[in-house]
Amino acid sequence: MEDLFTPPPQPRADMLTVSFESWEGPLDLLLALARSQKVDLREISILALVEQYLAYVEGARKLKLELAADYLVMAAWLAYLKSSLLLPKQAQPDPSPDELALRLQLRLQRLHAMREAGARLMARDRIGRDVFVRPRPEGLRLVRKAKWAASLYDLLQSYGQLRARTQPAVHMVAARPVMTLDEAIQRVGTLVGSAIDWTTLESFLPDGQDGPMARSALASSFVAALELARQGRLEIQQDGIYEPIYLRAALPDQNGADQGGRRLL
Amino acid sequence: MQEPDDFMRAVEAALFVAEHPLTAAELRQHVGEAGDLGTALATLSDHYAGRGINLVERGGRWHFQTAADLAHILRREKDETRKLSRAAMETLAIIAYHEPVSRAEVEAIRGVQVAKGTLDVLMEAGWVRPAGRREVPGRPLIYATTHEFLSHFGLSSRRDLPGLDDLRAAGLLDPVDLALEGLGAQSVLENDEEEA
Amino acid sequence: MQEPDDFMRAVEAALFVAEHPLTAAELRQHVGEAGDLGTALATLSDHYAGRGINLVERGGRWHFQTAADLAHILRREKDETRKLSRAAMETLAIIAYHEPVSRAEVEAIRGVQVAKGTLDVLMEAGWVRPAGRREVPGRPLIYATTHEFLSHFGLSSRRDLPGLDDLRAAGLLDPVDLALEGLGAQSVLENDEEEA
Repeated sequence: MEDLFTPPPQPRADMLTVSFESWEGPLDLLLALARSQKVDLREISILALVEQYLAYVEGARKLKLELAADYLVMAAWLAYLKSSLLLPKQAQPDPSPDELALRLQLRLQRLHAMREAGARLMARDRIGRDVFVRPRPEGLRLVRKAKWAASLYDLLQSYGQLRARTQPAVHMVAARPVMTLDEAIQRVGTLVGSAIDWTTLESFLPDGQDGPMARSALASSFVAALELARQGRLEIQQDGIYEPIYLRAALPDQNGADQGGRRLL
Repeated sequence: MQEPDDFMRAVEAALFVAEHPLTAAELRQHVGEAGDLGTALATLSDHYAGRGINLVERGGRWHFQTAADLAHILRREKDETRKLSRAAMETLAIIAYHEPVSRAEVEAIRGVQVAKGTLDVLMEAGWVRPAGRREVPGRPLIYATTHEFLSHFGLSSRRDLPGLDDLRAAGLLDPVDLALEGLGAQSVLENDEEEA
Repeated sequence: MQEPDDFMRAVEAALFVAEHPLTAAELRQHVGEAGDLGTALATLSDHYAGRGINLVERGGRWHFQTAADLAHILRREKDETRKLSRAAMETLAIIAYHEPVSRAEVEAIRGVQVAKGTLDVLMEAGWVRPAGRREVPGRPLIYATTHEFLSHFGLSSRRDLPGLDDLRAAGLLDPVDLALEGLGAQSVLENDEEEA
């Protein structure tokens, strides 16, 4: 069967820059990986496929790509499938891993078949692209002509729009990524214990954050540092306006009071 | 019958899909310079002379038209089909989804008054009928859809109407502007031209 | 060449001016009961077979269209057809090959949710319609293709869907559960075991 579908870029282990947005979900990615085995889908090695998928997802996680939850769910399931497939036969749980693998293979075959069917449909001689009808036919005198034109689509669309218009709007406020003050106190309080020397405030921030989350973490960590200093658990130093802010753990003998003493105040 | 060559077939097809009668020069733009256009037009014109469609020349422009003696079969009536107004469409949809329903109830759902003419149009179209009175104070007239309604919209019963969840899933429950944005963002349609 | 009789000429002319593909019953309303409509349509269809215009039947409806091999002459820039998204293309194929089919069944095959706007676009194009409900718990709405779908893609009937027989014979139109039962518990993993 001729493959009329333009294949998506084939992922390779060294081609992990491929955006996950180009896949329509895990099954789509699995199908592309399966096709890269270049054998009939009935003969693909499910074990090899599972390993490819897991390597692909693992590579993406190393690069700290944001992965949609369903890719991770599929990865977890495939990892389970892989370990089951490698178990001795008698220890196999129910349903058997062979059946699960077969099921996955059947799903891939079905998706592939429909994808090719879609491509073959699109390649047919289509009205308006390959064959043409008269653009403005005069029309026939109709014996009984409905005077009003309205399609089912029009009807459903107007009901949908009506309901959308008349139903109370629900506004969802998207949760912004923030580091709360409590989290920051917890984090800075834990980390500063290991900082004997003066250490910049920035080095207490979590790695790999950017944008609003980074700003939130910086602001919260600064306030947390002030609070921890007030509690006597750390000291703050800054040489001048806009200069770096340094933190270090409070020395127990300083100010003649240890942490326990402070807590009593 | 002599089979037409490709040049003649091209002339025939170009005339068939033309929006207006074409001059020889306009035809040339479609079919190229390769063939003998005069001969092709003459041969086609002869070929169609005794048929239900004729190829005719008027003032140097060529077009197909139906044979004059068949006009009585094909004459088109003056009144064209009109699109239902939005108010009528919404009223019809409300009656279909909520029937039997009184005019006050339609107004309550739409949030605006229903003009007298709107229900008249729907009844004249044969899609809506009075279906008795509601036994409440004032005994308002209630309306329901007809079986012409079902057959016009290709429904076997009112139970075939998609429910709200189906409408939502199909993207039909979005407000107008949102729905348009959604279309743009997904670029499912690169071209809105309606095809026959 | 055999001259067409008046009945055949009327059929030819009616199809020429019709705004939509016509069923035999619709044609009858125009050309009367006098002639043998089936023969007239077959003769006309033969007559036009080698010409620049063809008479074709799609889903029981007849219309004239230009011959496919002339597309390069007739295609104009503005004729660019709507480009369907991959999601819409696959959804359309699944509906056509499995119809009638519910949204959940489409999703089971594609492995992702049917996005808002996908079914919407297919319905707006006139290719897909709601076709009642499945009598199972939840009574899901089911979808099927329309005769406009057949006309647009040049299919005489759904039986002409490309590869339909092969797909059916290979069991690829059966749900996974059904296919599993058919296969029994036979292992597909022999290859893997050898490799491992």
